[in-house]
Amino acid sequence: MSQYASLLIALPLISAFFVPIIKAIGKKVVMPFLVLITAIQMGMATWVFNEVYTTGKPIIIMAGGFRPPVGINLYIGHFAALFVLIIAVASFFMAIFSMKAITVEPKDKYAMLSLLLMLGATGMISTGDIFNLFVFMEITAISAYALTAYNKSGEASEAAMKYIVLGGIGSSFFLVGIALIYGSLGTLNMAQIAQLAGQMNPTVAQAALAMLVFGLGVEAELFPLNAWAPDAYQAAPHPVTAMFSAFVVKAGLYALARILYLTHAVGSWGHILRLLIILGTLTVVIGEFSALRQTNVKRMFAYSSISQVGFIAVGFALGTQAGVSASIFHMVNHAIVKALMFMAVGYVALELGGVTLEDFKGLGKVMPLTAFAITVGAISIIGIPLFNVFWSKIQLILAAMKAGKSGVIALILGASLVEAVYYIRLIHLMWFEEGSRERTRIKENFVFGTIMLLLVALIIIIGVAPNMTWNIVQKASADIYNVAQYIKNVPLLPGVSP
Amino acid sequence: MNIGVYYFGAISLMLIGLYAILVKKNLLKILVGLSIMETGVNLLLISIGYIAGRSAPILSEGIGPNQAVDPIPQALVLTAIVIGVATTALALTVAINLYETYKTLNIEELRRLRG
Amino acid sequence: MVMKRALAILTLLIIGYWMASALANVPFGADKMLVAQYYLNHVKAQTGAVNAVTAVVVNYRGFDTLGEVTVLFIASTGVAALLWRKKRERTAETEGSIVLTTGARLLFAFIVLFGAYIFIHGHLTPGGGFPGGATIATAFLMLYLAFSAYEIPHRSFEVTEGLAGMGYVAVGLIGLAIGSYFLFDWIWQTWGWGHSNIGRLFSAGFIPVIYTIIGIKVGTELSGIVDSMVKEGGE
Amino acid sequence: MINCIQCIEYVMVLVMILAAIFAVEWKDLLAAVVGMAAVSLVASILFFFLQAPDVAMTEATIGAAMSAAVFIFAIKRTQRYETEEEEKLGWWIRW
Repeated sequence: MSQYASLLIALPLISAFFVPIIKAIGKKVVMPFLVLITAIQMGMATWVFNEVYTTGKPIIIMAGGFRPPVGINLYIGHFAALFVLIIAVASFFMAIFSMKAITVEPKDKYAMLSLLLMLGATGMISTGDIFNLFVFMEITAISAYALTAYNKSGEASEAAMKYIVLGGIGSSFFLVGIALIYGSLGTLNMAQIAQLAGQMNPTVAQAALAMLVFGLGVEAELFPLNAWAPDAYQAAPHPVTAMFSAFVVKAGLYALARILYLTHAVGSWGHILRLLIILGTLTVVIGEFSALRQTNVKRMFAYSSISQVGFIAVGFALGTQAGVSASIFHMVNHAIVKALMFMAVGYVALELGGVTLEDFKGLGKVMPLTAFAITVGAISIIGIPLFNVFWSKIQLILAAMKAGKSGVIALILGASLVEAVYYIRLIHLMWFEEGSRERTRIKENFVFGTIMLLLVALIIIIGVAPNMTWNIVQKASADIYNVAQYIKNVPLLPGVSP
Repeated sequence: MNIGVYYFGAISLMLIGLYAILVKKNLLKILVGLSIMETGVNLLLISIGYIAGRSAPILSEGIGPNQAVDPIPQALVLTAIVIGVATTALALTVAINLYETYKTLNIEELRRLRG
Repeated sequence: MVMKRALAILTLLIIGYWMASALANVPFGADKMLVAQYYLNHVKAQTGAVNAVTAVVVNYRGFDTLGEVTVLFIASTGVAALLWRKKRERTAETEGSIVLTTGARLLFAFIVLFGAYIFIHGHLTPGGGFPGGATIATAFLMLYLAFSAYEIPHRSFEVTEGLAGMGYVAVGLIGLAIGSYFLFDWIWQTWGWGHSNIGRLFSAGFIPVIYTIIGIKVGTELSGIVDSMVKEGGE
Repeated sequence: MINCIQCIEYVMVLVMILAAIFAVEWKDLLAAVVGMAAVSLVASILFFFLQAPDVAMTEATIGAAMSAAVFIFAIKRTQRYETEEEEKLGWWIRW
């Protein structure tokens, strides 16, 4: 029965291949088809989530019926179940949003690409084989390149070009890392790599891990490799931006954390943690200070998103279970908040035609619901109590305290201060300043308003009663941190070991 | 440090490609560099899978399981080649779109035009 | 600028030295097989393929190949999406020389046949769906070069591409239904067809089926990419 | 003692590296693409030496032929020569 979870991969794939045939039937049906498929995917993800969290056991999918080190397996544990659900929900909301927000032709290609983006992220999160991870990463990346350039404007093409070049370097580095690991261990299965990691030569391990970190740094938006992110976020179609921030970057971060903790037995692990902490800190600092001087709101949110990613990376680099839990909590919260904010900004752009600070003056009178949603998101991301991000920031600080890294605490507090400056400026602009142009109130779309209110409600529910989410998150973090349990969960074929 | 000639060739190709990506300003030249780098990585993977004195992993003609080289890196490289060509095709398309908008492929010019 | 160029070269040399020092610990030509030895020992019994690479690509690591096909599909979709214009047509003015046009007419069928041969015999000889499909695409490429007005029927090519992709996933789903694993080789392991003639054409379970699908798909996709790149958009 | 197979290997690797350098340095992009295809072709011969005939075939058809064809179409739709100007480090490093 549990093998049917492989439909999570098969369904988006077969429906993406079905789109050309649908298009031959009628062009109008394509976007509703996208919504339908994402809805079914959401249903299946809910079922998988329920299954994993009630039985407490991960679902292992063995492709082709071969036991793990021989065949490729998918590992849908607590973490993957949670994030597959988040991916499916975010894709469903954005598919609804796309029906209005995508105006550029050819829409059928857009539907295919966004289905495959969802597929790639789902696969990245659930795979249990390191080369399969690479393949799914490329699926995600290539559909992301195409979607970034989808608007065909000069800016979009330039952003996509940056993304492609950096992504190409990253994937080559990642492949070299895989080659080094395979050359010294003779296997590609993650559980078996974890089992054998202690035998690796420290020099090889260090080089391989550094290569893998740099390779994933493109998707995970870590500092030297994230120059594409602000441009791409700004130029991509609005639903795509929300998807990037809600789950594409999360999939990259997950892969980073998974590989990092799988190989914690290698001799030079401490060096890699130090490298990651430096990269994460630089990401936060540069992201925040760049956000401060932006006049385009979408770009400002993009920089803010990058600096949150830095927090998450720093949390993973602490090397303790508390750090991992805090980071995952932050990932969940950030996904909710940024999906909300990018959707709201996209909606503003759709109605008003621009997203500069000038356009946002007096937004509270023109589009009160959207302005309210952005306000809640902004307040939440600053870290004000009774909103969800507050709790994950607190957990990050506690974890840093336990790990004895006072620099990280200072980093988080300082960054929150900078965030407060630019977000409060934005809120002030929206509610208390008059726009230069006289504008009448716009009737806001009912469906979009409902989605935004749902997300706002989620933010406040987690903010008021964080315990339920925190329990789920702790199970998810045990899935990543407890490598011995991970190895035990995967039914490795006994004959294939040295 | 004793590395074989194949490793040397693979590393050299990767470095030459990376050099082109870092230094060159013409977009197509950068993509040529990317493509060369990918070839280097593929060569590296295949040479890691090579075992001295064994033949190709096709088990007919009296070749037993202990006389063949490692088939996994070859399967991986098949995938990597196809992925590489897919990326290249998409990148060139984006470059064509850029050229049609700005009439140049020089990245410095592109920056200036965008302001 | 000489300065920057020197700096770049210096950085690259450091990276190169670092990689070489790691690779020195992964000796060239040594036996490092662990899972691969299992494949070589069991490939004939478990999959019926003689070519171990094919068995790894289609059976053991079938998920990767599904992903790979998807990547190519994304590329062709992306190229078509980004070069989409209201009206597009070919702008080549000169027809190919008489040698090229005659040669193209003559050779077209042979090249397509050769490509088909490559992907049908993937489990026996080197090659398989990807080179076979690329060979077929080369035949269409030749037609584009020879005739200035030639176009592939891209509407039907698009549909073929989609159908082939669905076919691949459907084969995998039949495996899920029959053998309760996605991408399970039901022809070989459940039905047991072709066990007696390993090393001949009708063996190796679903490998020839999947390679035929991949060949058709890769051929149509690469021709589609060529088609999109050749045609320029009008106003 | 270097035997003959080994000389061929050394020569091939040398030719490949030279072709790569030329591909990167030639100002004529068409020539650069031909150099890139040459790198792929020599690499596919090296794959044969390394007992990987499947990969060699794929590299020759997809890596060399198709990707060079796509590059040439792109050059036809853009420009053939690299413009001469001073060179700086890549633009994606800067923010």
